[in-house]
Amino acid sequence: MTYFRSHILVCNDPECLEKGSMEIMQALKSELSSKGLLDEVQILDTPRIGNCESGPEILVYPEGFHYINLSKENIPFLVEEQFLKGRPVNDLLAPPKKEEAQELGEPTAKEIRVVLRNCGKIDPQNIEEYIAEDGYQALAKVLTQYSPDDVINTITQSGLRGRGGAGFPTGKKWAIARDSVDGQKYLVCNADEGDPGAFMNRSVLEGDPHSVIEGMIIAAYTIGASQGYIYCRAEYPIAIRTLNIAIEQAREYGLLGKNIIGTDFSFDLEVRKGAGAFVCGEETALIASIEGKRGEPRPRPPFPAVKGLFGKPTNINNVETYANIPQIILRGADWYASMGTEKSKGTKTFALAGDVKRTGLIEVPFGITVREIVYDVGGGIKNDREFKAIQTGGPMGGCLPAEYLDLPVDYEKLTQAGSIMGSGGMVVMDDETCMVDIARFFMEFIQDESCGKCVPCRVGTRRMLEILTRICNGEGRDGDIELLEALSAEIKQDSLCGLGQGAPNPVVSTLKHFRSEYEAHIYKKECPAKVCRALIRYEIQADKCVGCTACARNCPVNAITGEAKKTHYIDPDICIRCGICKQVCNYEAVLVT
Amino acid sequence: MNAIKSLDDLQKIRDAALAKRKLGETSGSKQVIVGMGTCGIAAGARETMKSVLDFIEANNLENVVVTQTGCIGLCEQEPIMQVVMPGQEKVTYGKVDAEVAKKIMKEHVTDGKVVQGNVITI
Amino acid sequence: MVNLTIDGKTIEVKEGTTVLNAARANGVEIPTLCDHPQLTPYGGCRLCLVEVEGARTLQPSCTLPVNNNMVVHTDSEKVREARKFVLTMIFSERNHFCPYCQVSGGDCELQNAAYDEGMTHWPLQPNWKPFPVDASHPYIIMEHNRCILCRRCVRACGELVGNFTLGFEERGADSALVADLGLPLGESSCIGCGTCVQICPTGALIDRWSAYQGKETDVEITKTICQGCSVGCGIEVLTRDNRLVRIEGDWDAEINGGVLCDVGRFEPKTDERERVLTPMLRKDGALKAATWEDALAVISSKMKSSNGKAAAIASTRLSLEAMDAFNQVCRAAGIQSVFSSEESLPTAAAWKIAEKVGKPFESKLDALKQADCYLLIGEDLTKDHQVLSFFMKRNLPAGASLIHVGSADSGFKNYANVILPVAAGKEAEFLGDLKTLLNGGDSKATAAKYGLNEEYLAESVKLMKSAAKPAIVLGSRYDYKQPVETCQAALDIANAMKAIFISSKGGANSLAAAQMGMDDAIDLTGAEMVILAAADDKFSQTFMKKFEKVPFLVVFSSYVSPLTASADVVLPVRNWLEQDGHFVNLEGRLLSAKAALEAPQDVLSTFEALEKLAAGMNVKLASTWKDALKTTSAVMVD
Amino acid sequence: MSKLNGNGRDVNKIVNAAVTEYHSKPEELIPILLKVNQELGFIPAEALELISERIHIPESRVYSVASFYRMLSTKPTGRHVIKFCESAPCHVAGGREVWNALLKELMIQPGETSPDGKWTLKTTSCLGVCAVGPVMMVDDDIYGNLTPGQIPDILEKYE
Repeated sequence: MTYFRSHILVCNDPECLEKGSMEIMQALKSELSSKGLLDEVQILDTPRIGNCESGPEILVYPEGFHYINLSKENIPFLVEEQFLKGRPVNDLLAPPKKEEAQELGEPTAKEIRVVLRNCGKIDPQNIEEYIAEDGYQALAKVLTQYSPDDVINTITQSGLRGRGGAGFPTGKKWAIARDSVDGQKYLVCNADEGDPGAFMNRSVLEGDPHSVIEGMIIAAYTIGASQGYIYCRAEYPIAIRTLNIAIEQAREYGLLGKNIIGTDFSFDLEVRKGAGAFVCGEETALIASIEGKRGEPRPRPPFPAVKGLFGKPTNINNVETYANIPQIILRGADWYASMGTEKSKGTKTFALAGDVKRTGLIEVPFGITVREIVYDVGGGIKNDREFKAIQTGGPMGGCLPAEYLDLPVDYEKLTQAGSIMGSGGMVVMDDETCMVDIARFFMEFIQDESCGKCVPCRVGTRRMLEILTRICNGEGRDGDIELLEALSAEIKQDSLCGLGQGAPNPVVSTLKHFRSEYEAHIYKKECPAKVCRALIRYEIQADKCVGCTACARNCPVNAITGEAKKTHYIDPDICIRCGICKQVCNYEAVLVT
Repeated sequence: MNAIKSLDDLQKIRDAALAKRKLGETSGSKQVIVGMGTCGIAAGARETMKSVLDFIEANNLENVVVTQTGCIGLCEQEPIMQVVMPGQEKVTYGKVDAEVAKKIMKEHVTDGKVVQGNVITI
Repeated sequence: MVNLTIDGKTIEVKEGTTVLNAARANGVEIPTLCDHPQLTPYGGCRLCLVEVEGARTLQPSCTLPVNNNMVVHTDSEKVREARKFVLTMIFSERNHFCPYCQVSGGDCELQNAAYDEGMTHWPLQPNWKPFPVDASHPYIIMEHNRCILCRRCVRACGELVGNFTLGFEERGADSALVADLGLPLGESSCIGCGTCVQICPTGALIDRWSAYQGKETDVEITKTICQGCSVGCGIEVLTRDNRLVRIEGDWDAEINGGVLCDVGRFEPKTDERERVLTPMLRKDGALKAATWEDALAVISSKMKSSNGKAAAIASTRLSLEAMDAFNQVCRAAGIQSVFSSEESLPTAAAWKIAEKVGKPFESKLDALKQADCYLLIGEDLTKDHQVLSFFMKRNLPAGASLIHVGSADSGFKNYANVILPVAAGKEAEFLGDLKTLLNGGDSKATAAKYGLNEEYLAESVKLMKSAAKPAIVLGSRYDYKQPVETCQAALDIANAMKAIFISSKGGANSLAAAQMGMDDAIDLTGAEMVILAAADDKFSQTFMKKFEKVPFLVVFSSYVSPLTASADVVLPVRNWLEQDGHFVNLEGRLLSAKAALEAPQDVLSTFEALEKLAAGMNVKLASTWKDALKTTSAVMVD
Repeated sequence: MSKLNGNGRDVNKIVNAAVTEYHSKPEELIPILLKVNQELGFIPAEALELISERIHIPESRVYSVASFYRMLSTKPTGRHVIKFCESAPCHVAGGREVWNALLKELMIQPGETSPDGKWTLKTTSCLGVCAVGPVMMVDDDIYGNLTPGQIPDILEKYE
């Protein structure tokens, strides 16, 4: 088969045809022919490249340059520059920002979709739809034109940092893995998105699995790995199924397996299902789990890049990191680096959950403020209540109060504010949320997920949970706050892995920003947000109760008495404060005091 | 399908896929897309999909292509359903339960009238 | 070499050393709990945390390798606080109410660590859900309520013993130690080696006998060797007021590295045999107490009168000194037939080949520990040379394979990749055919010939061929029909594969007995008198049957047995714990044993008894046990 | 010898199929356990023994792994397993009321199986559909946007 180094796609859409795209095609042909390039450059016509408003348009592959508003006069110069000298003609290029706005149809003005660009747009079970969206073009470009060093340079220049939470520079990580001398190397994708309230990765895996696969193949080529694993939590059965279909299709199309795209590079992928352990998001625990062991972390060093899966050098990135790669390769490091803040480049997906009007998935450039996320993208607080706090970074993150609404979101700023980026979960809380209860809730999660290997996390989180539980139960003691602080400091300092080191964060941040709530629980035996059961009472307001009996019928402990059409009464001694009566009352007659 | 052995092969598949998509847009067929990510399913997308298919079968509709897609990000609006009528912009509906789906199939897909109450803008 | 600073002191250590070991080598003590020198570093308990300049959090010194220019503080405020915190946490979990624990007051590493940090009380009240005590095991008690989840026992059971009985169930604070699938220990695959008991830092695993018998600070400790088999494990014998408290493996012993089997650790405590406490003579059909002088006089006159028509048998548990004296006295009395108690075990066969070959051909135990494929021939090393089986079993999870030619229901049944049950008497022939198969050949015909599963045989060949460091191990088989041929065939395979070859050697001093020429099969025909130096040996029924028709039997024995009951003269001798002596183990290593207990009055060591006998017979003993070893060809292990 | 468990399934056959599917490799222990768990609803002791034997991993390790992960169960479960999401977003979105309604309806505590063997109630970590919380899974069916009132209707769908 003839091998072309470049391809020109000329738009043959009716609109472009009308604007003379066939003449452009002819002009290209004769110009290339006169320069003797017809054997190297292939000209194809194709339907619809852009929106044809700026036709005639052409696309040049593998670089992906999009030229618009062409005329016959431009062609000799274009051919000279692009195909002889190998540099783009900037004046004729379509403006990238604009193209994005048109192509991606930004869901809201603040969003830029890079990772999520195909989600909800293409059929994830059909590889051709991904290919139609420039899928695997980046891989082709890398395999035919880039050395591993070139890839590392591009990724490094783009400023991409690990989206798993720690934010380690991806280019640097790959360079370390590439420099490991051992023959067999592994590539792992961490798709164990365990943070409660985070589901960005699930959406990408379900909606655009090939972008992750393509990113992984590029990474594998860069570091020299021949086998890869996607470790996906078993709680995501649809993501696992979609991934398996995508891998199968990629194999069929020669994009995985031996001699990818006809080159001598070979790489294959396997999906490994988790089995329900949050700690497996920690990379050494994840490795243990892939090896078929208890998902327990081990001390580092040695780092996985030196001694990882099956004792071999292993590179681990998360779903979002890999999904960014093809776009960075196609659009260039500078394009990527143009978004975001000084140290946090590009965009970040977040899962917006909790008491916000528009829950769901967003993708925004770094540097956007919390306020913009909550109010502009998220549409504000549900029922127009007050914003109380936003919890970022999952169970090891922290709760930030209203003072931080104007905080620009990036890795450093969030850490300075006492929270973390984490994988991107954001839980918005309104003024009906009790922060002690929330802290207790996260601690319950963590202590349930602690693997038990190290003492500070195993025992410390349980002691903290006991203290928080008694505070919520109205049995808090003088000195509990200080004890929580002391335990937090040591657990953070002494635990083996990130789970333990981050475990006290929800407590530390709520103690810092909402200390008075703790004090109210302990000293006044009050729950200001009226959440903690032991500290509240349910009462029926006589003036609102119509005697519909809904509450009495639904009360699980029969604490409510009253005849039909007459005011009902809740016996506080029987009431277990489950809140069902308040939920079922259509007259807002149940009051919490 | 033969494996992609060169850049050229990849280009051809891309072109063919684009052509196919173009063909879909110009062939006059109507497209119904249901978001079948986990959040969609959790919100009841399976019932929505079933309702759509039932409607097509019951009314012997032809020229309607039903496809699925992943999570679009507007999870609280799930189940989400999109309708593309020939030559028209895509319309996205939110909170489409089985009943609403039936209504959309009848009013929009069959009769060409957008069901205003459930349209969401993205 | 790497340079670093620990507590202001600049030190130089080898690259790859952990901070903990670097500190210890330079006199800086760091407390530990989950760490143990014989185990892979774990990093779980966090007691050994140190402050490393530039590190975000405190670092576990047990797993952290040294770095050039690293600056470490082991005694800073932060570190001391962390230690106290860790200990506080451990004490706040489960029952650490020390007064009720038998390891309290010196033997508990947790309690000691707390005292070292100046702790006098629990800063946090403990809060725990009680666990039932598991007392189902005949030797071991598992007291979960004192367990600190350090997993030393789990790791020892796997990494050192290779038995993998112990594991962990659940996770987090709900984790608990379990056996197999959560069985009571007594019903599990536990072989009762007690390594877990020895390695437990608290009182969570204890043995039934030594509890409340005395803390380590109250006892005397004698380092010696176990004489249960030919491995020669290093042990520490704990005694108090001349009573045996318990036996522990010597962590520093090169051979076993602290591991012991149930025979070495627990059998002496469970031995209920009655001691022979005075010399006895048969008079009018009954054994009567006698003086040493009278008893010895009867023996020497009988030896003279039997005119060489006598036989002598030495237990392979005799020390080199006693064995040599026995040999000299018997030969001086004209006894030609001097045997050892070894019964068709491979020692003699291996020795015969050694004499023929004239050069060493067996490998050291260290090589066995490194191998990646074991072809094991013989009945069952998991019964008579257990520690040898540990060395093999513990390599299996890392990918080593094990092929057992022997009983399908052996102790290897849960561990071997393949078991090939070759019928007794066919071993030599089978090994010859196996050697042919290794060069390529039809496994089908061979499998059919020996009634083996063809797939298993093919798998064995594949495993052996793909091994980088194969080992051929010849174990005992009580019914070897052709011991020499079998040994030779096994050795042929080893030579062909350039594999390690090791054979087990029966009793503690079997190899020495063979070297002293006591390697012929016992034949008592025509003997008017038999002298048996039984020492503290236990004999099989078949062995004892040989003596039924002996007209005059002399037995040197520590314990009463059917043999002493039928003997004409019985002489009381010390058991292994009561006497010094030297031994040659299966790899030819010369080992020295020390007495840990004093013998009862009137009970002599076998060597002393033989000295007395020699004096009575006017035989001059040359103290030449070393020469006796040298006079035969060299020790056969390389 | 084939072994039957309470669910009337052939344990031997199911284990062998799972082991074969994953090529008897020790590192495939977790997928094998998941498969058996999926087929039988839990992993009975005889299945653990068989797996240990077939892929050459000591029983203690098989059990240590099986009891570590929340999606594996070594204890018998009811005919239907309810997994209720206990994560913060669902909690904030009214999960507590739904949870209470569920407890009331089932009359069992988390981790327990109803006396008639119909239901096992478990909590699960985040199912990743927080935007439609509160969420629960009944067997493989996922239910979002739950309210206490829906619980009886949903439970009624199951035999």
